[in-house]
Amino acid sequence: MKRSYNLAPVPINKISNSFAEAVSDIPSGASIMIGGFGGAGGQPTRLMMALRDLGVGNITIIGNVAGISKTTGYGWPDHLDPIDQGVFFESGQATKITCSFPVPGTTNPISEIEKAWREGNAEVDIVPQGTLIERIRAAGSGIPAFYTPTGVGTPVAEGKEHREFDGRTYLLEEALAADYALIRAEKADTRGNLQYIGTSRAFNPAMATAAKITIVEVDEIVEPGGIDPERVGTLSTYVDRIVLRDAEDPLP
Amino acid sequence: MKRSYNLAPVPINKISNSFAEAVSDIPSGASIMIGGFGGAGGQPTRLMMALRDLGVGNITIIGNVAGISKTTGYGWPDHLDPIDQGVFFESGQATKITCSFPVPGTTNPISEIEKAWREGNAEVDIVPQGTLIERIRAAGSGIPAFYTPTGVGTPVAEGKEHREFDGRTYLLEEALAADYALIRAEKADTRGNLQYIGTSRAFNPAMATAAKITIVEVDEIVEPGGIDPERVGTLSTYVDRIVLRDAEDPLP
Amino acid sequence: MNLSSEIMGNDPAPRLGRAAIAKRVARDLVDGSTVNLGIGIPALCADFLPDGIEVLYHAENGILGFKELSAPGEGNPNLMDAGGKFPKLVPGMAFFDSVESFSLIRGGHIDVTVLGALQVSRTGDLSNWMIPKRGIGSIGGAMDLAANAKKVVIAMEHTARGGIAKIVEACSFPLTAPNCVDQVVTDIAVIDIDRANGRMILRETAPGWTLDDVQASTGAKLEIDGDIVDIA
Amino acid sequence: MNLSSEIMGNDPAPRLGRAAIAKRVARDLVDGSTVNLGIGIPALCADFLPDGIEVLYHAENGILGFKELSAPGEGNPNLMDAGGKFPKLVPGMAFFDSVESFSLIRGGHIDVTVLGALQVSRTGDLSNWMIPKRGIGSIGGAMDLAANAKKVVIAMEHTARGGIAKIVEACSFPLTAPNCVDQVVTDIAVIDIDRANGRMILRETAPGWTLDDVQASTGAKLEIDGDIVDIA
Repeated sequence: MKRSYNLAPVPINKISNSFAEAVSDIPSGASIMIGGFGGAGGQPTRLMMALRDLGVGNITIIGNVAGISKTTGYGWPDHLDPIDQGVFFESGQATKITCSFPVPGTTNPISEIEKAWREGNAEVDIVPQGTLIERIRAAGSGIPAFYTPTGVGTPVAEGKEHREFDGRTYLLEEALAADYALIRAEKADTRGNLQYIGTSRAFNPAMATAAKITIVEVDEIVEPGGIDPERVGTLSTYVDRIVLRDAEDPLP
Repeated sequence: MKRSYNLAPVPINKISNSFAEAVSDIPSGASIMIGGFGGAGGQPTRLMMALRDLGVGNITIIGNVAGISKTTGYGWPDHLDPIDQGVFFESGQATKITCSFPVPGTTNPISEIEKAWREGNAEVDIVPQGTLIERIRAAGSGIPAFYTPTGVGTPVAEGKEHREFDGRTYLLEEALAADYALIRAEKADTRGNLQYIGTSRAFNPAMATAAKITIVEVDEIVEPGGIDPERVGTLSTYVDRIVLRDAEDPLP
Repeated sequence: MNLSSEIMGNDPAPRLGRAAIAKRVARDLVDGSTVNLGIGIPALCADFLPDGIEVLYHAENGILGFKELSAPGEGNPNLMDAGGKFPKLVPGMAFFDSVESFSLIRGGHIDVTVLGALQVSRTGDLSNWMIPKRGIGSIGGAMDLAANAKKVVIAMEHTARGGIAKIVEACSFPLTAPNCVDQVVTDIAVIDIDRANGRMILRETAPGWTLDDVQASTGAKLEIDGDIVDIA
Repeated sequence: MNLSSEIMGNDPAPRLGRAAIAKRVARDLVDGSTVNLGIGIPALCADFLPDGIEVLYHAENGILGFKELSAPGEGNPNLMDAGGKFPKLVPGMAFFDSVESFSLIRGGHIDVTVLGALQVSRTGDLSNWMIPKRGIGSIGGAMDLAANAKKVVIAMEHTARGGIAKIVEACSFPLTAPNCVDQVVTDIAVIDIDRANGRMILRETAPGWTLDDVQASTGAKLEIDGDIVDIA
């Protein structure tokens, strides 16, 4: 039987008054996708700060790169302060992360996430980047599982179903959904259509489709028609809440 | 072992002088994707005419809608002549089609494709539209197979692997590739980056990724930079040949 | 006029027209929802949206948020819906490709789809793509929509030509999806389907029609749960 | 200077610098190809593209066709590559999301990827993401690239700190992908790998180095097939 329906009216006004309000219902134990790639651009930095300030614990983070920006400055122009998912390990809120790039090449200094892992306070699930994004995309697209060539013959393959198609071996990988997605876009219209810019797309559009509640942080909100229909990167159907950044915000 | 490589230089000039030249190496027995949706917009009508004129036989067509435009006028404004994949059945070139919508609701008049099927001259493989596009996308994305809920409990499920994930039953569907993709875009730059317009995207972007040779019919060719990097719908890597339509061409 | 009524000769009152069926379906559409309308009577729903209700119409070929159609013959070939009609460009629209379009459908993000049917069974099985004696039919997006939309509404005439029941105990035609239909709106009745328990519950009838009248044109057992009201 | 040479004390001639390794790799890049460069020595290849050769550089975070980098500190946060550097906007570039980026990789559409390595085995197994004693490492895009690019080139120093061989009979570190490396370019040698037969063929050496010299720094058997020439 297909999923049941609950057709409560969708709020026509999806705009939240503050970052704190937008994340206020996130409970302890939630799984939370955090968009972007790593480094500056495309990260919902204000939503991340609001989640940290909310203080809920036992959360699972899903994101690409974690714990390396603050340690190495990776991908941040000199004038910007690095922020990454390491903050949730520093605060003790996160107990697990699923990501592709949890630590920098060096161990000096050690990142917050590696520290938490070494102390047994955090589970770190390391997934090839292409498998991670495809699993997220699958969750949003109604695909419960797919086969991929990536990871065969490596530790990633352990415990996974192997299957041959046309003479090549593949792994079965399952969809990865979350309770919340915190994402970043350049612009939203009031319905929730989103426009992205440059390389700040990354994990954002797929995450928007894969969470029960998608919250987006934007630099601009426009009326319907303020985004070229050819440039809509995420459909309004996927977006639940929109929060506008302050134009003077020093955070990237 | 991963696929082997053959790094012959990619032609820097991908522009063909004519539609006939662009399709001239398509052999008998080839599998050929034809882009668009059905109806006007996004169909490579001149490439289709060139393939018909080339006359090669025993071809397999992969496309969404087939054989209904000419019969019903489906999706064609009054001033345009309907064209569809039925032409390859009328000409006797096609012996098989994989599509989602091969016939109109009525049998009066009967379409060329239904006629060929009734006479035993053509195999018609009817696939749910979402499964068809996802199989094409999978072929271009290195995914040999995936599970989908669509088609369970219907004739489409016959002979296919069934599997349960999280209490729901799914079907295993395999990637669908082709020898050639004939597609349509609004604009190409000389490298082969493509820009689409409106609803003329449809099956074109996915097909561009899933064929050994992708040939695109465009209304305009520009220098690199003539397409906004935010608007590139198909990356140049996927495009092998570009043919420019005549601005006065009466075909849609 | 519906042919079946003439043949069966037992209609107690007029059947509703196609527009009235569409209007009844449209009445239940929820503000802000994403809706896909099939070809035929379903497509007419767009004309009867209640005042103050904003719905995002989706079409499989890659468009969301369209509203009115262009005047006949004036359609832009690059702005088509999945039924071969030509919408107008309106603010807030979005274009995308078929991959994204069916991710939206398969992923369960369509709130309501309204489809036509050849047969609907008591348990919510739907047949709407092939008549067996023809041997060939078109699936299009129907299987994806029927299997994955949050709510599946069937809008159709209650009986087929010759008075043959379309609402049946079990479908004899090839299925589009099993156990998927939530509601059937016809020219004489509104029926909810309790998919979990395989029960059909008659909620509304055309004015002048009773449960027995509707049951006589229906091939599956109809149950009652509360009052039956007139379709309005 | 390479530490290993000091410890082993048997270098017959200077080893090449990082730039020279990158230059040698860049020499083989083919006009019009799509190329992904890893972090470190691989990233330097972009500076040594032969005249007249146009290559489309791809980065995993969703950019194709970039060329030079912005001046230090002047990067646009919305125009980053996967190594955390900031390219300039140039004509013909394209932006896309991670789904599309890895479709390009996984689908086998990357012509060449140049990666670093911790270990490469005789059969072309690659280890480049985790040192076992640390117990944690970063996979990033490396597994997708190594398993699916048409050609995988490793650009690295021939030996690790202390003169420990990085080219080995079998990798002792966790694999990135088995049987994937086509060529290894180091500071003393260019080695082709016949993946189908599990053979390493020495093609070129740093000036002043012989087969025996290179073999002494290599943990896998090197074969010869034709002349060995100087790396140029």
